[in-house]
Amino acid sequence: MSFVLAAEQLQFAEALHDQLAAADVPAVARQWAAGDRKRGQALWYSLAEAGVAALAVPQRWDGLGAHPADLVIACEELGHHAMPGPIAESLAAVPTLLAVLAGTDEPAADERIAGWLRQLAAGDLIATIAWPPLLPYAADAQLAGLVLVAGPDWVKLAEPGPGLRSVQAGRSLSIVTGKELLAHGAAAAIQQAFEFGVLAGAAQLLGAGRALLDCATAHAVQRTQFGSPIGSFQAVKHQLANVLIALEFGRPLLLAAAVALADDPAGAARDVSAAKVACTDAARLAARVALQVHGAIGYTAEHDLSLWLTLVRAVGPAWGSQRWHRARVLAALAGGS
Amino acid sequence: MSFVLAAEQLQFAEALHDQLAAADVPAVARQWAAGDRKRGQALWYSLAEAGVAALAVPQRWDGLGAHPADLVIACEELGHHAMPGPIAESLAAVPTLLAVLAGTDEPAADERIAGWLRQLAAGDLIATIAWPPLLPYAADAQLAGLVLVAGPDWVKLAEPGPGLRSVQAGRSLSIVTGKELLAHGAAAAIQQAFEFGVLAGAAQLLGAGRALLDCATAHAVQRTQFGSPIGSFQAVKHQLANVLIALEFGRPLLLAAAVALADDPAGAARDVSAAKVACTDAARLAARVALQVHGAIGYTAEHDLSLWLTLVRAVGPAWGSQRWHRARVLAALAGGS
Amino acid sequence: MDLAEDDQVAAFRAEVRQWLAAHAPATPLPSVDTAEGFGLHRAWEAELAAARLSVVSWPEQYGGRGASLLDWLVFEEEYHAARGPVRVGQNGLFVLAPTLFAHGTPEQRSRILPKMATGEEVWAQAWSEPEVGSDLAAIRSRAARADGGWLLSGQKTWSSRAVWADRGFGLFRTATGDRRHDGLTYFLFSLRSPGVTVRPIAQLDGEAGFAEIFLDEVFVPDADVLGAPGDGWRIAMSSAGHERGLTLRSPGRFSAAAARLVELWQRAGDPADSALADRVADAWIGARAYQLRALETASQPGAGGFHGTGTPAPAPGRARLADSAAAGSGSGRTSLDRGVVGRGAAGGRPAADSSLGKVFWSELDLALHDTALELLGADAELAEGPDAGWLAGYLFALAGPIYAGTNEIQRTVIAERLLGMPR
Amino acid sequence: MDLAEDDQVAAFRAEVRQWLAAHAPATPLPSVDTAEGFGLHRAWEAELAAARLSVVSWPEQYGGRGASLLDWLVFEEEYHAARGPVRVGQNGLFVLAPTLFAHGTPEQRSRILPKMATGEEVWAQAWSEPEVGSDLAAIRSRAARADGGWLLSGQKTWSSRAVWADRGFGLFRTATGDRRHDGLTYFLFSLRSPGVTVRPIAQLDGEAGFAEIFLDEVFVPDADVLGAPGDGWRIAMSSAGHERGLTLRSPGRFSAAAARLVELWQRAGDPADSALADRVADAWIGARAYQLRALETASQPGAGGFHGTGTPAPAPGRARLADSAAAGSGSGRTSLDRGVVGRGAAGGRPAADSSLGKVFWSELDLALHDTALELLGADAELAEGPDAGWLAGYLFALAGPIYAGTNEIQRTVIAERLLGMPR
Repeated sequence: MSFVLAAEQLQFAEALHDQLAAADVPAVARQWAAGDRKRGQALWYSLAEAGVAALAVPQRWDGLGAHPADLVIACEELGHHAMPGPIAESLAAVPTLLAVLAGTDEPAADERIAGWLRQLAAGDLIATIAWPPLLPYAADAQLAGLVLVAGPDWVKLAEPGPGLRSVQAGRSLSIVTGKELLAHGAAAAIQQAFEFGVLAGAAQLLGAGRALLDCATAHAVQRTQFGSPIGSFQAVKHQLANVLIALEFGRPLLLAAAVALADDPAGAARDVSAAKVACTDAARLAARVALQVHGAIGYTAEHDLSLWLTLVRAVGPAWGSQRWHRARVLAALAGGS
Repeated sequence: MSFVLAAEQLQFAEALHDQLAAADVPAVARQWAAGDRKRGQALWYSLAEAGVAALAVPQRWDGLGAHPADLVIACEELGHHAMPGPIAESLAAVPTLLAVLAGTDEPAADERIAGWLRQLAAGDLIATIAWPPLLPYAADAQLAGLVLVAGPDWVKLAEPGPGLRSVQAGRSLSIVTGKELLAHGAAAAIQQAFEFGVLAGAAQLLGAGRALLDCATAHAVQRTQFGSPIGSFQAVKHQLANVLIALEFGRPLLLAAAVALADDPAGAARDVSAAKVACTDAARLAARVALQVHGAIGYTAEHDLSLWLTLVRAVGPAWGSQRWHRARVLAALAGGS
Repeated sequence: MDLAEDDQVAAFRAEVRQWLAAHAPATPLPSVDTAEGFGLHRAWEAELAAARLSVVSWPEQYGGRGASLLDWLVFEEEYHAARGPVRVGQNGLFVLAPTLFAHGTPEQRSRILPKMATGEEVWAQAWSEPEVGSDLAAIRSRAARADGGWLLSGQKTWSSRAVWADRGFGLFRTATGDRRHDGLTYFLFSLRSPGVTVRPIAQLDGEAGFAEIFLDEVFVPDADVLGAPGDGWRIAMSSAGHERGLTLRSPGRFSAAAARLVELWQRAGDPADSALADRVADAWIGARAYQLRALETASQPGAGGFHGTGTPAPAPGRARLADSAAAGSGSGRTSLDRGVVGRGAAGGRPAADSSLGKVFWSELDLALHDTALELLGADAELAEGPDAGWLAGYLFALAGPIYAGTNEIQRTVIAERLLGMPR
Repeated sequence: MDLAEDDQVAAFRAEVRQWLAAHAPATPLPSVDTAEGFGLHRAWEAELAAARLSVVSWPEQYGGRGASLLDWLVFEEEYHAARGPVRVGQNGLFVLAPTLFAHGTPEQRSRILPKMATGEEVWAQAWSEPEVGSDLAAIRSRAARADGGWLLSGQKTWSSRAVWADRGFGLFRTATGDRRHDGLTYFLFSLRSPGVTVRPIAQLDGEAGFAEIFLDEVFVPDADVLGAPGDGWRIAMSSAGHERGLTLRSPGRFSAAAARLVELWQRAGDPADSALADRVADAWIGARAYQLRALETASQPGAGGFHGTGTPAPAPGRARLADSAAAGSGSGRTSLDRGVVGRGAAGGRPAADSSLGKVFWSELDLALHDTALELLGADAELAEGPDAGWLAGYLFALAGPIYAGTNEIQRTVIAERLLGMPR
């Protein structure tokens, strides 16, 4: 047993953090939301160069075939910096799905699928997916080069309907219509893709929660009321402490889910759902407290806080409700696992 | 519309409070719990002399036929002073049931029932009741002169099994066995008795919540730590404020339920359940905060706080769970009432 | 004791209901925080006023009906049930007007209130400053004496609807005193005066609901000082209860929202999901409790002379548990001691009582909308479509625990003034 | 990165499981807070010790096995899953022993630890005083110099199991200093010495779990001063983390309770009641999170040298979010700055880190037992019968947010030391 990140993983996280900090993601996200995605797409490419887009792509299709924990690291950091785009879809769910569909034969049974995997790994393709009813909308289908829809055991290419605006500025949701059949008898692949999407979403939320706590602590030290920094008041201290506790105890669940997906994807449902429940709750608490600590300042669209507040509200309900995931945890436990 | 207590009602409450304060109920409750019920029974008689036991008994059987709000006042004050005994049963549910069964004829169809009502009003009889599965146990059957069990539409005299110890010292719970049939076709009477029992229990809980807040505020002013009264710390202030808010907004629901029972017993389910939900939650919050504010001092059986802490834990789950009552509120609303 | 409406109230309710059925917009007006929407909301105020329904609780001479608190509660219930538009003049109606009734001169009332009642003049509040949030006494904006009046300078912020409003009210420093809240004066000023610059601030939902107001030697005549110079703090605090109490957020608002939540649950809820059902029930119970507590207040003898001046003193004695706890005495006899009533510390019972309500309604509003979003599942994040109103309502509710004095401040007020905790 | 057990750990787990299956009492022992129960629990400790299972993490010379933190976690999981008896010596084992390892002399260790390991000597803690709860520096009990030792006088309270224990440990004032926590000295004393009076205090559940200890010139030889005179505060604080961290409440305790809750839900829960199902799931998730975080700690290089000395330093860098937040820098680069680790204020990271765990486990324990009581419905209030253990567990859990430093104190510590909030 070794339940800590390796030195290389810590370095990967740090490098990614530095890269995103240097890129000024909040500014990128604002341009993205205003419809100007040039800087955002450039950042997507440079993240791909750093390997982020290749993590879930097998090595035989020019990917990294990385451990799911690496995907957690990346998605957490992307959430930490409020990176826009269909992250759980394009970095986790779709490559996982396509990787299973592509199979292990060389050349691939379906060269198109292999091609998409190579493009995804290189950052040349952004993909998205819907899986009604659990994932009824495809996120950001307008800017995706590959839009899929999955059913119980089939996968189709899909045509997206008009993008509905999300609470997160710049994010859109589309009902999709299935077109060409890509695969059938693919229930296991679809399930695995879903688990990876949930995991990535949970990691994004934990990262966003960290950012919200960072902002709130910075503000609490600097903001003075009644002659003292507001961080000196117990009411503020205790709320911030509760956020830290929630985040601190969410993280191990996330990493354990990654380990479960690496070692036993079929049995990972319990751990993936537990992570999603805890990270969503932690991120929501962080959002609630961060706004309360900021007061009206945090309620403005001008303040960067709004980027994380709306991200948490957007990604939180996606990939299955809290109720759905809690029920799945309990079903796994009651089933004797 | 007039949604305030009348002057006489305020006087009744005050007189009752004075009487109970003079009687040193905590000491009475401790003797009661130790098996010595002499003082407790004497107090029960003197409360009956003040009219408490006659409130739910119609005037034709020597009762007061009082407004349900008067019952709320009395039960709240009894809870406020941690009065032991089967309060909701003997003061509310059983007299309400018997009053309907006795009917309005003179002489009564069943002279025994009229006799019990007269004895209840005089304080000469303590009664209890079970209504499985919602109210599976009869409380304090060992000291009751009249033990009943109700079914969907019948009422029987009952023989209690051994009394199981409750978390509240001195209180016991018995499974009962139905014996002689007392009434059948009595579904409406049983339902009405149940509503009055729920109302009385909710009032007891609100009163206990008030006492817990009283104790906690007194302690917070007097107890010094880190050189200041602990009541000067925000963490203590804010918890106490939350308790006051919960109690303040529980009380109107309780009185509205009393009004509903007076004006339309058949349609009162929604309001009675709403009151029970809010008062139980408020009392539990009060218990939690009062203990936390007292620290280890409150965790001892020697401190009077324990009387209210255990009362809330005992009466809280009786008369239907929170889930059951919330579902009943929603059913009434969704039914369009 | 009863909850039945008498004939007068029932007739008034029927009148309001019928009028709204005939006049209330069938579809929502454009957002009040847009130029077009602001204009349409102003026109709506005029329409309400023409029916003498814009300020029912005010005396007739100013455009009202002298309605009781109960009538006002009934009006609000009907208004929200009919989904009446946001009251664009609410800062004037619910914060400034009560202050004018209490502290204004007859001339000020006659000059200001009728135009406020018709929406001809819309008022914005100018309380906060960049360094002044909950700590109002830290105000830095100042007023210098000038011939026949004052010159206001400084910066105000978080001023709701100031972008399109006509006039503003707020505190400015006219002298320095021993204590920080000495030397503040309550001014009424035009947002169109020379020297005023208004900068919109986009809210979380992207709309310009806030504004910053920059004042550079803005002239205000003596007639537009409310109360005596230097007395601004006391005047503002005396009406602080209105800003957060019943008049700001009437029970009808939450009763209507709770009823809609029950409808949503029936339509979109999974009947097997008792976790959500419980939350729906709790939201309704909370709205009902808030309504009932208002009816308790409305049943007080003094509630007839409501005049839009906010929450009357709470019911005496037993109807308020705070009296019990304030005495801080275990189960001792003081919990029913009538003498405790009204013996609050500075600020008094009514203001502290409104703090109870403010924490309650703001948390209720958040829980209610959060429940709705949970019910909507994956649709919860949609900012457009048939159910997007719940998201908008949620974002609005998020501000509730912040404005009108944060809930942290309110809890401290409650503990100190109602429970007797030491400062 | 993996969670699979290696052969050594798996073998140890199997040994513990088999031994407990053969030896653990089939039915619960009488309460440890009764004379009979105390004796039986002491005998159980001797039985554990005979199998070298009473103090697995201690060095072999004192009766342990030098087990790693991971082994200890495994032992605790098996112990609680088997419903092993309450550890009657826990105050000695989990609070005093780590302090002896850190600050005791070799003579003290050799003299004290072996008897503690076998249960021959049971230790009670004597921290609190009537006026000293969370504010430990306010201690009034004092020690006066005497020939070859000291004379202790004063009153201690809330001393768990002191009624039947053999020896006690606590702080006494030996000098007055500039600051309140100067001049405190850490003493070990016999509860059988002349001058000691112990008065039982009944707990909420009616049992004498607490005691007051009155000391009237109780002689203690110099050999029973732990650390240097006057250094008691620093010594006590250095092991405060043990009192509330992993060693006090191991993950195995909550994993076992959560598993039993799931069983109760399957047996007694209404499958349609998703509200309760959610709470059951949350309890399990919480227990799992507490367990996983301990495994994170156990995976640190330093965790091999555990020796029962409490929680090792938390994982460096990224594995602890606190490092990010402590830097207080928005999304800036310091959130991954390794330099932050260990740079806490007085008390240091490990102690503050244990505060996170203390708040978490105490709230988890309450929520878990509260859920069980809700599941039991009307049976929840029963103090006897097959499910009464849940009520007892709930009453015990109620104390969790109070002892070992109230959760309010812990949250303040977390905010100040891990998040850098000003005092």
